[in-house]
Amino acid sequence: MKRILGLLIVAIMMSGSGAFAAETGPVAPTASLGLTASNIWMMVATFLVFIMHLGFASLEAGLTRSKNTVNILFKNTLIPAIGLLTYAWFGFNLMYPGTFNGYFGFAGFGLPFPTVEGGFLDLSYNEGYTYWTDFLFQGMFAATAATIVSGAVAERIKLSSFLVFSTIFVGLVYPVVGSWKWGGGWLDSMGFYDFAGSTLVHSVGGWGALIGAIMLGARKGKYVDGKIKPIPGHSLPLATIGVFLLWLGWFGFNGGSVLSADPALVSLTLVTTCIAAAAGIIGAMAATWTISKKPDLSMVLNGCLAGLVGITAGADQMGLGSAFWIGLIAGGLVVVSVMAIDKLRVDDPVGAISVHLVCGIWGTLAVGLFGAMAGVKQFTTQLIGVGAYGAATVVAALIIFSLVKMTMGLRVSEEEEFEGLDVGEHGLEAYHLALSPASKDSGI
Amino acid sequence: MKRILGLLIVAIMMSGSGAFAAETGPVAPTASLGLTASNIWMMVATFLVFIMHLGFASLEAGLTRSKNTVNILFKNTLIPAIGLLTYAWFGFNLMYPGTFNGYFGFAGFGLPFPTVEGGFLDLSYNEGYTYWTDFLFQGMFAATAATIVSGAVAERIKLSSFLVFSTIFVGLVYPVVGSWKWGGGWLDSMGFYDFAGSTLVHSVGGWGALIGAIMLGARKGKYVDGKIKPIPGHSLPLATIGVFLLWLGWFGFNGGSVLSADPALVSLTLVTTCIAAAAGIIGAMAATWTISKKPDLSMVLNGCLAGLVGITAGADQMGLGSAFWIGLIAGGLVVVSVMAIDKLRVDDPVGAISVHLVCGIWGTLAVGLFGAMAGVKQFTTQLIGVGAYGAATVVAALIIFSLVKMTMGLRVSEEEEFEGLDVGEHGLEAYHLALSPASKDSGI
Amino acid sequence: MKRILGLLIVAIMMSGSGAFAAETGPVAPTASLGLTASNIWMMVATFLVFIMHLGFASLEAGLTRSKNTVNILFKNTLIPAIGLLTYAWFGFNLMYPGTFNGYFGFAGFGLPFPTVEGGFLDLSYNEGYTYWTDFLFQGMFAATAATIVSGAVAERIKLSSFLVFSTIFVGLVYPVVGSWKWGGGWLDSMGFYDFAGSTLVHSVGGWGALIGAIMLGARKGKYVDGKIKPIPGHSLPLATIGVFLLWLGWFGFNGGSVLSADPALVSLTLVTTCIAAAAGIIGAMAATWTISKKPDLSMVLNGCLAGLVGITAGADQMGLGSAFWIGLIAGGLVVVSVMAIDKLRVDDPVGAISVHLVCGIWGTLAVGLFGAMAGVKQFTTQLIGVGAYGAATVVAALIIFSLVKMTMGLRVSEEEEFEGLDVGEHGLEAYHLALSPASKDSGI
Amino acid sequence: MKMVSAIIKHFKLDEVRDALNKLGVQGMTAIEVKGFGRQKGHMEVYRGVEYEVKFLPKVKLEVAIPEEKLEEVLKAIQSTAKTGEIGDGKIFIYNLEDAVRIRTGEQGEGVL
Amino acid sequence: MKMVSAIIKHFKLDEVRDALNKLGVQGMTAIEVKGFGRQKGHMEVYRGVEYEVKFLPKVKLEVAIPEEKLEEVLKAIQSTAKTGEIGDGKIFIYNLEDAVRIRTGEQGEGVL
Amino acid sequence: MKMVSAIIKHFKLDEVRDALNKLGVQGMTAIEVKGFGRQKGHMEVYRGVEYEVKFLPKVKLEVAIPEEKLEEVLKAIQSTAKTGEIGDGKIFIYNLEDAVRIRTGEQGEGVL
Ligand SMILES: Nc1ncnc2c1ncn2[C@@H]1O[C@H](COP(=O)(O)OP(=O)(O)O)[C@@H](O)[C@H]1O
Ligand SMILES: Nc1ncnc2c1ncn2[C@@H]1O[C@H](COP(=O)(O)OP(=O)(O)O)[C@@H](O)[C@H]1O
Ligand SMILES: Nc1ncnc2c1ncn2[C@@H]1O[C@H](COP(=O)(O)OP(=O)(O)O)[C@@H](O)[C@H]1O
Repeated sequence: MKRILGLLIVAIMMSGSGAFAAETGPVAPTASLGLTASNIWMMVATFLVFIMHLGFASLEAGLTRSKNTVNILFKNTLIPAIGLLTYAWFGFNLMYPGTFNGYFGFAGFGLPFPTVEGGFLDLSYNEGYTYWTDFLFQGMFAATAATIVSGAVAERIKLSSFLVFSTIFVGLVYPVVGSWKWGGGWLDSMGFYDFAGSTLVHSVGGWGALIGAIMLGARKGKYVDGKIKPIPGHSLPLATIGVFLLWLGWFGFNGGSVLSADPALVSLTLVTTCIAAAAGIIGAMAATWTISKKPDLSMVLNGCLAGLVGITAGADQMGLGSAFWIGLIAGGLVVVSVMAIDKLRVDDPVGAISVHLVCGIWGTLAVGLFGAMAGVKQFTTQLIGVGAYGAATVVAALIIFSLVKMTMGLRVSEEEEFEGLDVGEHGLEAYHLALSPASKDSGI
Repeated sequence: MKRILGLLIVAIMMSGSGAFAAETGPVAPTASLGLTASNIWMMVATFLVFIMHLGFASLEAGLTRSKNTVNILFKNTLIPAIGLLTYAWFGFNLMYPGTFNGYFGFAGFGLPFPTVEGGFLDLSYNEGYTYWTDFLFQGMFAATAATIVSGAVAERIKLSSFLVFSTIFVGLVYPVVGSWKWGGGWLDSMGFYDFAGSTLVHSVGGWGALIGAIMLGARKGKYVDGKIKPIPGHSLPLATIGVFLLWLGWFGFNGGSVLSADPALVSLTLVTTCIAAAAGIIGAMAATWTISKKPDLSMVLNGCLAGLVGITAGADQMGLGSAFWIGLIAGGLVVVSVMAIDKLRVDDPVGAISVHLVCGIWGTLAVGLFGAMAGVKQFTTQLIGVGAYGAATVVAALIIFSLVKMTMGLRVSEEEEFEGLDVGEHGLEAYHLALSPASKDSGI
Repeated sequence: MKRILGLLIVAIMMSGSGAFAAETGPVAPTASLGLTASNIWMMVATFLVFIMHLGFASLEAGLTRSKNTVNILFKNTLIPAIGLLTYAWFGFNLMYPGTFNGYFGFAGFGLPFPTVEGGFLDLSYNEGYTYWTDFLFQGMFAATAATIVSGAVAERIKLSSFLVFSTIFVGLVYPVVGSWKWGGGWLDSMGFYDFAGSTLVHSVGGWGALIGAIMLGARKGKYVDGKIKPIPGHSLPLATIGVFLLWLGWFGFNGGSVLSADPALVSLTLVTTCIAAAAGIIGAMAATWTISKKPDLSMVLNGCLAGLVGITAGADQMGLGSAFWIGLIAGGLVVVSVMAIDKLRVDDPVGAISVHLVCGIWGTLAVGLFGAMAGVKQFTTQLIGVGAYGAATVVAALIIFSLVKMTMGLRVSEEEEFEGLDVGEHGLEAYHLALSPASKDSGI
Repeated sequence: MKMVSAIIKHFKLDEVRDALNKLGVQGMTAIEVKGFGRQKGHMEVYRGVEYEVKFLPKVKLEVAIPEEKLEEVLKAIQSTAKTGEIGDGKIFIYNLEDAVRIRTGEQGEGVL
Repeated sequence: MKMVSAIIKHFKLDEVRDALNKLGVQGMTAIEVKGFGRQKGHMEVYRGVEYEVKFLPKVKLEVAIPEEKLEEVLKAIQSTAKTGEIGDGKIFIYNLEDAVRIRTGEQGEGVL
Repeated sequence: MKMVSAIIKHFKLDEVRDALNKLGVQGMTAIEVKGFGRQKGHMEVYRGVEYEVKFLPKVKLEVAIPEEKLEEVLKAIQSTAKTGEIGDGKIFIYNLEDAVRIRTGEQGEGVL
């Protein structure tokens, strides 16, 4: 690990000025009011997407065991760092290469230091945001794809292996396949629609999660003698904080994807997003209450996210009715999917595959079924997009995980798994709580 | 419960397109800069009000026992979902019915799909926000009223009964009484003033909380042999997170209630809000330190909220001095009130009645005592408003709670209460923490 | 304590209207679009700086023992209250006295009630924000300086002594030394540069932290028989939440320091801020992994903050490459510094001195080494600034702490320290968790 | 000397302690435990999978007493901790060979 | 009557419990403990300082049984809790003078 | 064999453990408990209501030893755990009938 890290750092050093390019100091204020307003909106959206990383960290930590909590928090702290740095170094220029062949393009290492004269920071770059805002908003997005994988492989993957996988996944895979649509590539030309990333972010992350979970195998003790043994998460308050922060973040994730502060479009997007989240909660509650006889909070939390992932592809194309149905179905779907994936003996501690992959696909297809773009032709195109992203990401994830497995190994030792990754990988425990007065009505 | 849920869902289905209305796809960008800027502000305010739901969830969970934590988180996750959906379906049109008799009006089920041509999404709807932003901001508000009740009835109310109560309370009671003032009804005509809802939101929620707490009776073990036995909350860090998030949310709650981004008015409102919160903290600290000899964190947290609730009715009418006094008095008041309500054997685990009802009334009356509107006439009008909302909400809450009690029962069994609602209602526990190294200086 | 509190309150009362000045009721809407937009941005920045207080509360509580958690949360709740009220009463007018001798000036007690006619609330005050927004943004800043001290003196300082110290430190010391640069004083004239407060906020807080930690001495059990005994924090999830919230807050801390919504400048600032935070994480990870063989999450969290503190002085003067190097070095520096300070037997439970003082100095000097202002002359000026702030703050902190020590005592009794300040100072414990099912794979 | 170890329900702890105090018992130690006996645990559901939580939370109360108090102590615990339902708990009695008060170093029955 | 107190690894608890249930043992009590024996703890690092965590988490299982079951109970615990590595734990056997079922007040072996 | 069960203050644990190690004691088990004796708890306040927290946190240290070590072990614990103030704790001594090492199945004094 250290060697790889070293290489990374040296590489960054060598590309020094090259990587991050010429600096000419601060720029003079520019003054277009429309740009100013829209840019404020895009910055706010960026903050909201940023806070999703805390959302993921909290959710994943909450739904896993306390002996692996430091490890999860560590990974989720590293991911935005890795995501932003690789995106600055090459990811942004892979994803938005300018005119290219539609499949792969690269605008070179490092970001230019944009100048007003160069037209990067005023209206000539864009009416909605400056070059820097563009980069930061997109960079925050990029990092979320890797975070999704983190949850599914939790409690058993080696820290260094995960960091290497994530660096490649977020640095190369995500931007290249992303360029096919958002970079103006072949799927964009074909009419594929994915407003804010049901497929480009969530399914891509979800496919990585699926491959990771399969290649790692289940956590010890999860499937014993043919029976599924639940491994409850260690803190549902933490998980709940995570989901509320993710919903909050989605205001920026979807609302920012309008790429301007256009009042009508942004506010519509926010409303469909919230209606779908609310419907996802209701859908999951109905499903879990019916199936399990008791309403499972962890499922309802997944249901909220399911609704959000579901609406993401078409958040700007739906009315309230459509948003409601998309969310409600996503909420039900996620419950069934979590149970089905468990039956298939794929161990996904936090439900990442169900939330991001299954509902990501559902949301992408829903663009062809509901709202303004509904139609057979669009549905077919959506199917093609789903398939193309699935194929590409699965292949990429298989290759990266296999290489990592061969060179550094993927999984911690059985002993470390029992003892917990916190002690094994970090030599540090997450909690040091003295036994305190009980909360079972006793006077102790 | 399931039956009721079923009915709800079927009802929504039937009113399908009717409910959420015609969809004509995304709208073309509109372009008024003033609207764009103000709409950004109102969207930000909406996010802030949204995050109050996480604030309430954290605060209520933190101040109750860990055996009921899942239940509280569940309720607080459901409330925004129920709130938004009922508000979309009929609440918004009950609260803002257009021209009406001043007491009750209804603009029909479902929201129209507004169009630019129809004048909903540009300046002809409003200078401050679009139709969608309006709905979402108001919808987030609506849900907070139900959340207030949740805290006071915690640790003993049946989940299904609470969900039915909340649905009716937030779907019908809140919008109808709300229309009397914000919908332009009879109290508005009379000159009653409630800027952001000391009465319309907080007292309304607080009255519901009072009736609920009385009808349910105290938690087992709270009042034993004529003595008050404290039942400490299980996590003060969680409670503190909750209060900071609520203060954060209040920037949107009060700041957004300006209904535009007018720099002078919004920034004054934010300053009075913060000064009152700060003074509430000081007031509660002084009171608890004096009365109990030790400064109680849970009281100081309540004091912060007390200051915020207190300033809410007149946040745009006060100078800094007035804001300070309103907050300071609210902070002292909440401490005295918590103790007094406990002496009356009304068991309110989180202090919701003291914070929202008592300080809501205080804040509403303070409009007649401090600031720009101070005067005998205004004070009288404020009193009438307080009385009208009190009477109406008490009657409504009594009816709903009684009906629920008769049909489904209100309270869990004694056994379930001992064991905890988490296991009883959800079959799930909030924490799975191994005993970990102590934090009492020992080497274990 | 009570007496001091009483005095404070009486004093505030006496200065009643004087303190908070004339009130003339709400002001009429003003209508400059540029001001409206910029003011929205500054308000958002204010919210973000506000949420840093929750970040500090969480981080400090997480990195200390659970027997002192209530105490830490209490202090961190009081600090913004004290900060805002003293700033309103005199701090703001000390820091921005208008034309003055460059060393000390005072514009009088209390804030005027600004009017549009007076030119406070429209473009004649400022193009970027109203008078109120200005006050609130600056007030939120002020309070952070005291919070920094809180972490370093945690787990042993008397509550009342800390509150008195903080009131004076944030009310007098911070604004007076702040006026030397941001108030247009002598260091400003000299060309000293500190964009958002690496020195003015972080080093000032850090010097206070250093003096406090030295004067208090180490926690019992920290240095025993010549050996350092680690005292692990009680909740790393809480600490992680804290750091993410602080990063979030820094968007406002640095982004708001542009003092307008200028798209180019603000977005550049946000990007350098994020790149430095990311690089700080990587730098700390590399350092801790190399030195300790295991990657320590608490160090990586400190590394993120180190990067943020480091970039703060020159966030608007750097390109991406410079931001990266400043952050990376800060991340490494903080790890080394934490270990060195521990070797010097200065007990800083949360690493506040390393993060805020050491990296604050580093960031201030970096303005002379990197970016647009780099140069020997600037570097010398930066050194002078660092020295001046160091000397002034050290002297001030020494005087205040000594006076407090002589009059009220600084440190709790040994017994109270063992038992915990929560029980000792507050009579309240932070957690009441029943022993719950283990998370070590067992069926209990 | 005897060591009486009683496994009881949490909410009975206060009552039992008061009853023992009345008998002149001056000290005791409580420990959070999980157990089962005739009372068999309950089902929980997590993510669609039902499973049995076999161990239920109880408090174990340890009281060292002089032999002559044994009878009345047992009776006091049994009658106050009883609700009449399964899960009420059990009392175990051990022989205690000696006891030391750490503060003074005294030994024997006098330290209890 | 005997009280068997076994200190075992967490993840062995289920197996041990099942084995005991098969022998007709109808109740037991589990307690989270920390301990060390031949197994010596491990090093952790916090903020650059290495230190030894001496006590490792274990479960202590207390089972009251009639004397005649002692042999088979010991065997059952020993064989199921064993992994063969140090840290597997220890079993301690005490004499139990009496036992009371709180619900009914019954005493003696019958209550186990 | 004897089982020595010492209830001590948390911050004394390290010292006591070291003292016992020096005597050749090779294993022990620690349990977090709450208790009271002559030391009576303290008052806390919550939301304006004062109440007594009766049980204070302590550590219970269980050490199984061969009989011949009993005297010196008691002495070692008593002298290191002592601060001289009430609340220092108590030591209880039980007879231990047997001990088993799970890893090997060995029995008797040799396993301690
Ligand atoms: N044989 C036993 N050995 C150890 N502890 C036991 C035994 N039987 C019961 N217990 C403890 O006593 C508690 C109460 O047992 P319970 O099933 O309620 O007994 P009863 O059948 O008398 O109602 C259990 O939770 C367990 O902790
Ligand atoms: N002498 C002892 N007294 C009390 N408990 C002991 C003793 N020896 C071991 N233990 C307990 O047994 C556990 C297992 O000990 P371990 O070192 O694994 O034994 P072994 O040497 O047989 O592998 C320890 O963690 C401790 O809790
Ligand atoms: N009779 C007893 N039975 C069980 N445990 C006891 C008894 N007396 C004291 N203890 C335990 O010993 C601890 C220390 O008691 P303490 O009051 O400090 O004793 P002392 O009077 O010797 O100072 C108590 O907290 C309790 O856990």
